[in-house]
Amino acid sequence: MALVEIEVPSRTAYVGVVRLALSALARSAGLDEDVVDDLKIAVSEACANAVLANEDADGDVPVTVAWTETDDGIVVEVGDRGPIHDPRPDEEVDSQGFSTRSVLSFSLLSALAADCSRTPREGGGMSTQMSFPRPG
Amino acid sequence: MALVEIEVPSRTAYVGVVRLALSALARSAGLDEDVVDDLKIAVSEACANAVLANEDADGDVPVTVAWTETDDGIVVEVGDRGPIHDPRPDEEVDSQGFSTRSVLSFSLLSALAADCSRTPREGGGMSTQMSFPRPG
Amino acid sequence: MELGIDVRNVESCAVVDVKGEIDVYTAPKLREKLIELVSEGSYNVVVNLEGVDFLDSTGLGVLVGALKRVKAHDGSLALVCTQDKILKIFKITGLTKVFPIHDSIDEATAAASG
Amino acid sequence: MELGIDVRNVESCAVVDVKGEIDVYTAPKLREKLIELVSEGSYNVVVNLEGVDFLDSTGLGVLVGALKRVKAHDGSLALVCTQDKILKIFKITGLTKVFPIHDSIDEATAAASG
Ligand SMILES: Nc1ncnc2c1ncn2[C@@H]1O[C@H](COP(=O)(O)OP(=O)(O)O)[C@@H](O)[C@H]1O
Ligand SMILES: Nc1ncnc2c1ncn2[C@@H]1O[C@H](COP(=O)(O)OP(=O)(O)O)[C@@H](O)[C@H]1O
Repeated sequence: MALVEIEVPSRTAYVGVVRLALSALARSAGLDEDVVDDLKIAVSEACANAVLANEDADGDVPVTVAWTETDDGIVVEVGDRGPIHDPRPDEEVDSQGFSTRSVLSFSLLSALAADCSRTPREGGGMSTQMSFPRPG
Repeated sequence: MALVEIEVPSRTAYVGVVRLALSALARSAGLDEDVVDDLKIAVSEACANAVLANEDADGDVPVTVAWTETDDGIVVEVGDRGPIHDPRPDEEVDSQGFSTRSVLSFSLLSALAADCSRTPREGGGMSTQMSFPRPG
Repeated sequence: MELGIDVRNVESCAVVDVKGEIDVYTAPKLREKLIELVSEGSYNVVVNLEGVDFLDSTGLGVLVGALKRVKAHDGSLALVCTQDKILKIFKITGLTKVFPIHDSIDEATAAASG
Repeated sequence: MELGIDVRNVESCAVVDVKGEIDVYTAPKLREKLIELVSEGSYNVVVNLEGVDFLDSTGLGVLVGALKRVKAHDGSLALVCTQDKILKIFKITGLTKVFPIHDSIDEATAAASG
């Protein structure tokens, strides 16, 4: 079971670094190119959400990303240390009826990962788990 | 002080992943393009050496990479859990007088990093520290 | 990671050519540019996404924000996009119903002028 | 990460066009190909590094190994390389003294045939 772990500062500039590293991993794991594209978006959304959540945390805490290869595919787990909150935001639409960023982010995550769940982490914060299929 | 940590399995395929992630970091840290090229080579050598060292370690241990930004530039630290050995290999040349891979690797590391040192790690193994200047 | 943004006038529209990755880090740069355009009186805006490799929810939010701003001046915001992987993002989020999406800049500016 | 390797015959030489990154992971693929060439009787080999973005000590080692193999048959191994960042690696390691390095395939094959 291959495992890669990445820890980055909670700043938006690092979301692109994680995206790049994980697309390299996804390609070398043999995922189809369109699954690689889905993974890039889902992982970026999860990391962006984690960076935003950590802005509400005490102190300067990192975002953690874990990559695991299983027989069926890839599991990516993104962890923050923000206050626990429901993934679905209270405010789904603004005054003009447009979806808020967090609703858009949540739809992308659920549509693009084969499985997407969020659970509280030991020690505080939330963890988002996503999985992506291998070809065949 | 921004800090990125990456942990990858000790397999040669992951050296490219670290290289890619660190060149993205180096570019976003504003290093000159030729320093980015130097960093890619030096970090790849250190990671390849760490993967090879870990092949002699007990069990399946990862290679760890830490990225730190200081006022003067970047410090990258690559850690293994292999048996402690001198960075300079015993066999510097082969029977026909050609340098061995480890000698070539060591020359690249020392020439391309502004500073390069190797120290034993707490808990076993070696750590290679390299630094790279910021422009100006 | 750099986001390239160039603006040119085509017919009566401001065409914004975007190149690179629009994500949570780079989207603010696009937002600034779109706010600047509207504040300078460009109310018919075409955002050309053909050079965009990546788009996330923050980027979508910036486009929605710009749409609201031009609408406030009875203007329009159209997109040019033929890339499947980018169109997919608009489809998943239902924003294909919110933005007119065209195959070419000519088509987009003709629709805005028509 | 893929390493592209294509072989073609130019004059009396086997020209090996390499594309991509030659590192500790991909170098074994190049090594296999060079061993195969020599075992098939190609003793004048030109390795074209113009499409190579990255080269590490393991890649250098593979080239040295191939040099030894062709030398054992009185052959030659020449390189084509004009990229500063790749030339730099040969300079640092002193291997500019070991390999003839040419600016073009024509120059390399002419030198090998001459
Ligand atoms: N990702 C998004 N998708 C759709 N709408 C979004 C998104 N992000 C923000 N919005 C909407 O855009 C609005 C922000 O618009 P506004 O404040 O006018 O623009 P801006 O934030 O660009 O100044 C929010 O009310 C929100 O509903
Ligand atoms: N990075 C390197 N640079 C220079 N020489 C190297 C390097 N790696 C290996 N060598 C040399 O190449 C030799 C290995 O050559 P050989 O066994 O003939 O080729 P191969 O390992 O490709 O089968 C070693 O003796 C070593 O001295």
